[in-house]
Amino acid sequence: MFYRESGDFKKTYRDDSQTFPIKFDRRRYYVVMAIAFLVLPWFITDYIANAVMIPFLVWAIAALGLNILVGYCGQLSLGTGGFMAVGAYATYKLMTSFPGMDMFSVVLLSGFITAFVGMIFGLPSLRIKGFYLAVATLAAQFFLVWLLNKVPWFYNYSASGQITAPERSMFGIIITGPYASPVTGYLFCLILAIGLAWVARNLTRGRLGRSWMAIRDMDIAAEIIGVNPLMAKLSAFAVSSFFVGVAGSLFFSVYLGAAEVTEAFSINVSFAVLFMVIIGGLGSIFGSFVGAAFMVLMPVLLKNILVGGLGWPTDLAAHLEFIIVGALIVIFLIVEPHGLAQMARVLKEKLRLWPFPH
Amino acid sequence: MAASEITQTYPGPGLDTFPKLLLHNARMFPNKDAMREKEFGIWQSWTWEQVADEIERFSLGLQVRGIQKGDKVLIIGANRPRMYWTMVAAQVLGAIPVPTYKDSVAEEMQYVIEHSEARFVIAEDQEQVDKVLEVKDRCPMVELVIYDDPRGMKNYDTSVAVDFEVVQQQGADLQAKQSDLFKQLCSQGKGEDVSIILYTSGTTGKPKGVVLTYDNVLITAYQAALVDGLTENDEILCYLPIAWVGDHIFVAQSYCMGFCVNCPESEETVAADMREIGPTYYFAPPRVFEGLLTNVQIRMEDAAPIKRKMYSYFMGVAKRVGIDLLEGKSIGLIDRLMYAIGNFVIYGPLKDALGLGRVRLAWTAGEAIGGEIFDFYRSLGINIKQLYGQTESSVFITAQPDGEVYPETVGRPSPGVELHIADDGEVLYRSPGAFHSYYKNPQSTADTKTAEGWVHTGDAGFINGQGHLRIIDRAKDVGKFNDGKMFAPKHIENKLKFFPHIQEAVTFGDGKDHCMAFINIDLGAVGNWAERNNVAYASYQELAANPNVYEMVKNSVEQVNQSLLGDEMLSHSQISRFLILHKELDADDGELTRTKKVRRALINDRYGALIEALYNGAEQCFIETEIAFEDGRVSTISGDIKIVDVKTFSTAAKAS
Amino acid sequence: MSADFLYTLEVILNGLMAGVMYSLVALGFVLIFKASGIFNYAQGVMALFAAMTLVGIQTGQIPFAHLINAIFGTEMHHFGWQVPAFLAIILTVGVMVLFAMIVEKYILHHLVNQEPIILFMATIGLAYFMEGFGDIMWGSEIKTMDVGIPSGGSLWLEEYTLGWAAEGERYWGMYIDKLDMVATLVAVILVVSLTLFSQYTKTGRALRAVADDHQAALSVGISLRAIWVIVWSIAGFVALVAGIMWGAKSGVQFSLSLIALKALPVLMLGGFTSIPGAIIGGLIIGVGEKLFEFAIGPMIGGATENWFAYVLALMFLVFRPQGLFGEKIIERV
Amino acid sequence: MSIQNTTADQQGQPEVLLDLKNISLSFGGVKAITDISFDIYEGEVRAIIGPNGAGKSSMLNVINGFYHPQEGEIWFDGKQRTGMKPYEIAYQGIARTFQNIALFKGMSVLDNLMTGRFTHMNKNLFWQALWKGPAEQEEIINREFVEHIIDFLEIQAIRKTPVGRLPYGLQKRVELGRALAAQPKLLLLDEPMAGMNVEEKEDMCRFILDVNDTFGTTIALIEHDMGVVMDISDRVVVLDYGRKIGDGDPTAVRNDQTVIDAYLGVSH
Repeated sequence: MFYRESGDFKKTYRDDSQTFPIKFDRRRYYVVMAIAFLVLPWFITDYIANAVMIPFLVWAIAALGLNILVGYCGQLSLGTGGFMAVGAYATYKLMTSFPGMDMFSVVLLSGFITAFVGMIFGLPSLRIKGFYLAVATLAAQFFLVWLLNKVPWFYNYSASGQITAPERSMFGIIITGPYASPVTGYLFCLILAIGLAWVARNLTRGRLGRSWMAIRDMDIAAEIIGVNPLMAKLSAFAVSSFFVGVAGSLFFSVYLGAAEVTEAFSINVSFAVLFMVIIGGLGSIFGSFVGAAFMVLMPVLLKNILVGGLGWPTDLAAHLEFIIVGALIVIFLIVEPHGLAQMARVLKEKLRLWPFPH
Repeated sequence: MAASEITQTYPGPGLDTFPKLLLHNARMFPNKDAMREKEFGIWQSWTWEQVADEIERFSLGLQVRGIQKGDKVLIIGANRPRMYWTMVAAQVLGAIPVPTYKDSVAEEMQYVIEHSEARFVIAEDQEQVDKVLEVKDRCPMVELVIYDDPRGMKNYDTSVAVDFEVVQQQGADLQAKQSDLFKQLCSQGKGEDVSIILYTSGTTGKPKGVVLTYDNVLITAYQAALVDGLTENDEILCYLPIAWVGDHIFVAQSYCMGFCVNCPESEETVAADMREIGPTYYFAPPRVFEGLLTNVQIRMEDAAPIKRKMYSYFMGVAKRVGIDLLEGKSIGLIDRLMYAIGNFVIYGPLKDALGLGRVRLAWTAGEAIGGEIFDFYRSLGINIKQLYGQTESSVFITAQPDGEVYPETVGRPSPGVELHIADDGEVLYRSPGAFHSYYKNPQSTADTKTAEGWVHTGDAGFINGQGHLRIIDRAKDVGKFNDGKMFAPKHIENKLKFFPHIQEAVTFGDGKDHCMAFINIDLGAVGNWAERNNVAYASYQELAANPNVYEMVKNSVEQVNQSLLGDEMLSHSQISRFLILHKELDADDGELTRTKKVRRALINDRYGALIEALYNGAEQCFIETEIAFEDGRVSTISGDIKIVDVKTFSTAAKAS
Repeated sequence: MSADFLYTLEVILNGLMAGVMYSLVALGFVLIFKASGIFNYAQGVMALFAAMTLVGIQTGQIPFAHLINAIFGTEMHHFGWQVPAFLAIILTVGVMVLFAMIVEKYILHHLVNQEPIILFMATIGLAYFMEGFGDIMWGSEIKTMDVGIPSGGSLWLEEYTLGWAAEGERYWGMYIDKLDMVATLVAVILVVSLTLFSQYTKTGRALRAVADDHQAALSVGISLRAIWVIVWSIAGFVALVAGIMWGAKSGVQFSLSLIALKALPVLMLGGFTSIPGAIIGGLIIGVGEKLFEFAIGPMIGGATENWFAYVLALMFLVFRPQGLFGEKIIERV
Repeated sequence: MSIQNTTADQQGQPEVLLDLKNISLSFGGVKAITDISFDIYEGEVRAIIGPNGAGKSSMLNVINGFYHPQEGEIWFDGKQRTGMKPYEIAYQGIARTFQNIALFKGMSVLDNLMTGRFTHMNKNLFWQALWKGPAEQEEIINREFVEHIIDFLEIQAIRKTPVGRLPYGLQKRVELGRALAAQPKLLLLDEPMAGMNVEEKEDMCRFILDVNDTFGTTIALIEHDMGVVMDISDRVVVLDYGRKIGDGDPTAVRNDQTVIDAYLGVSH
């Protein structure tokens, strides 16, 4: 209905392969960007920033990372929690060891460290496939959490075993620590999320992304066309872990402020991110964002309705939340196994064809 | 009627030939796209400067190959930039381009080659080259075939067939030596020189070569462009055969005004390409508009009920106020608002989906267009107008000015055109576009064009009270019933063809008591209906014989009868019996022309038995016909065809 | 015999017993994976749910009491009766069969022909659902399982083995829990009866047919839907057995559902489709992790049981990707 | 742009592109190929035929490195080759299609073909993450190349369609396109016409001949349709039970009594 495509023709391959080839989509994207950067910072409350926007962005980055591995490269991973923990602890060690380092570098370095760890745990993917690999990645989850919990050096021998983010800033603006403004945190996460989404898009549309998808769709054919499976899978693990590490870093430093590894980065985190990816849509960058939004917003909404609205005991509400989340996931998978992104694609196709049905 | 004044003959002083206009545009709009073609996934574009360079190298290459002034160059292929460039490249050298229909079979091509004495052939691809080589033994004057697409041409004898690029390379070599040569050559031609020879498909007999001069083409094209306010920023999609005069005129307008000509990727992708380009200036014969509308209706039938309701509601709004709005008449605020909403939810997307979203001006011509079809597009806000013209007139004889658009007329005389209605109703004209002669056919020339320059159109018509020309039918087709009343077959046929499930109709009545009809159903529309109603069918023949289909067609025919009642002159032409033909009328079988006009004489001849059965009251009739396949194989189909009586209405009944 | 050796022996024996418990859970996975290709993550939660239901029925709990109280402001918890263990088990089996039917009808039926990962995710959703559902139905507090299985160390064994140690060593006899012994016995009986069932009954043969080739099984008229209900019922029954054993051992509580995670490395070792693989894999993991914790654990801070099984399975798989009992895969192009 | 490869010298001695010497292959004691030798000339269309289970597909798998023979030598392009991985062999200039279509189902036709350009692209992760600049440049150059293949195979209309949605015959064509995109020196086709109707077969034959003709690509193909084999191949090698039983031009092979007995006789 909203699409007017006549006259929007492409004269170069560059135009033809741009991310939003349709003018309407392009404009919509600019509008969303403008709102996110220029409007929201003035209007959101600290509660919204802290409880909704920051977790949404952080989870979106994690979901992007996992989507690269699962959705694009077809390697099922349940170790996301463990890799996020690596990112978080790397951040902690960097922040405490190099107090002068700016937050941006800290976050990116944490990502690189996680990428390295991810690559090591990606090695078995050469021999192991499918669910065997999924289970194998659980090894990363349990081993990493155990390691970070058992070796006091990682949490600077603190008595509680917790890590706490000290105050760090960038360009004189406080980003972490108790005095950081949630809106600053939001903007910091936003810049990283947008930047990383752009990188993810670039990687997935080019040679590397195609080699991932080729491995996903038909690994034998991929190899025969010249794709080195080792390189493809390891690069997917590395890039994915980089994203997840950045997410872990932000999760700890900007969102939580303090964390304990067995609590904050348990197996449930791995599942939660996997849900985001599946509900959002495998192999879709947009889907990663939608999936994250869904998984962040739904519990907030449920809690507000059940506890705030109906006044039920919190434990009962928590149980009900489990039921609803579980049921929604099943319903989603039945209705649209390819996720919200696919729904959006179908809707878009319908709108482009409007008023015709086909 | 007297001609209106022409104030400016050419786009600029001395710009009286294509080559001169080419150089002019290359100077004026060096970086503006002159031509685009969808190829290799994107719109490959050439600016005016680049086009000039392409043409320069090719034309010099042709010079190297020995082309002489006055030589004919046969051009055969689809709408591709190089085909268009070839025309101008030949003109630069004083040679005469002869574009021809790419789906013509070898014999047809042989006739054109022989008749035009073409020395050179520019062919699009292997398929066309093969056709030329097939008849080459019988056409010794053909010296060289130049092909555009080198695919599969590797093993061809290069003394007979060479690559376009090879010739261009030779041209480039010459260009390097004589850099001014091209400019000199370009300035040589004059307005009164022969510009092109267009072979008309002709509803009867052999094709005739219509010789047009630069003045014919360019003055006509330029005047029409001025009237309609075309600018260098317009876009047009050239998808109709390059050998057709309309296509040539639009290209001429592009040269006059500097706007861009777009070529589709292939015949199959025209609709998609149209949507991408979104032309601002558009031409289509009524048949295309009709097909488009049928397509819209079929697709909307599959839509969800809510959408369908929305569609029919807003189409109602459009029908009520759309045309008035288009013509700038004042309408109520509520209606205006409803139309705006409709424009957002229905008309806008619909036009966009059809590729008509940006159209400022659309022409239709060639046949009468159904009033309902015409109004449909105009109510959507598409400024579709009718013009009247023919190859011999370089298209424009009359055209509808903005604000004076009526479905049944073809408008006022174009600039410089004088009209005259002969006693027998035939329309004659005298204009700057009136053709030079029929090539090598003085007899026909004399028959058609009088010494004073009046040209017989062969159409019967009259000028109505508003000063608009109204065409009734082909002069020779307009017949008389036995009681002496007028019978205008095409008029009735067009009414029939408005129904989406009727593809083609042929009516009979001249020298008879009543009007009868042959019907061709539209396989797309009726097939869709069959699918939705679980009617199984294996072939066109089977579907055509289905009783329900007959019932459907019968209803339509009765509606036509009712509407004919409204017209005083035609009320006695109501159809009393009809049949649905067992096969589709097809150009490959000679029943239609290449431009899909009905060849009446041939049909009278081939289906004589059926016509007889219509009139002798038989319930059914056996028929056997040959059909030709694309690859040349021939087979026969036969069967009994049912004939059905239809209710006719009398004026008395109407009164009651 | 030296005491060290005896300690090691005790660790191994305990590992074997623990391994049997892992195998019990793994068995449920294998059954479902074999018959339907579904990696059923909910198997652990099924065990928890079965155990809760059993305890709930046995102690006469009112289902959904918490929810009803919250909505209607009532105060009710128990019917006030006790159901004999035997009857309660039968009723619970009934509940698990009903559960299987519901799962088939409302979930699996709608997900036929979906990709494995989608089915896997659906079972995670199912696990979430059941976890919340079980808590709402029976309450989330820790319950004790008492169906009359003896527990505590076997005094007889301790006394019997006391004399094995060499003179002068500090050794108090071998400690093995009676519960573990019962569990072993039950596991053996369960495996034998499952084997007999699949070999000698019509339904069992149909199950194997489906496992081998869905299409072929369908074409000879085996109803996939019925098979799925049966398989999930059996898996529910296995979950109940596992739930009873684990519940009796460490109480019926949320952590029971995590035994699923314990069973996963077992599956990796034994292969997703092999029943003997599940048993032997369980034993290897059980022994391996107990020995590792016994020998190396103290040096690196303990609690290695969380991950050792995974790392062991991972190492193993890297060298033998098809698992213990899988056949070598020759890839055809 | 030139998609042309070097072609065989038409007049002189044909150059050997691939030479297989005494190849034997077995799987755990089962012999799939026993002592087979044959060669493929540069620029020719070479057919491998034989009854089911004759070892044809195994032979192809040996050539593109998917199987490693226990015995024998493989010489490609004048060099002996030892223990290469399939992806390394792809870099040497061997591409193939599969008997059961092995397209990347989740990708569009265009992306499938672009993946075929993998060996011709080399911008690293950093440049790709940045996109603008070298990576985009490389992408555009290769896109242009791929578009010529699309044009050549007449699949413009389905350029952006996911391959999973295409009918079988078109999928086969796309798979050929993917192999062609790699600009191989040697193109292996495993039953390119299996499961096609007559019209599709004719199309495919035309494409194969055009590929050989226009690009000068050397082609080795397995095919069951004897008519097709006789029509389009320059030389034929016949396998039966893992052994070579015939080798020569189509007419010679057709009239060879051993071949008739073993193959033509069996399949009526």
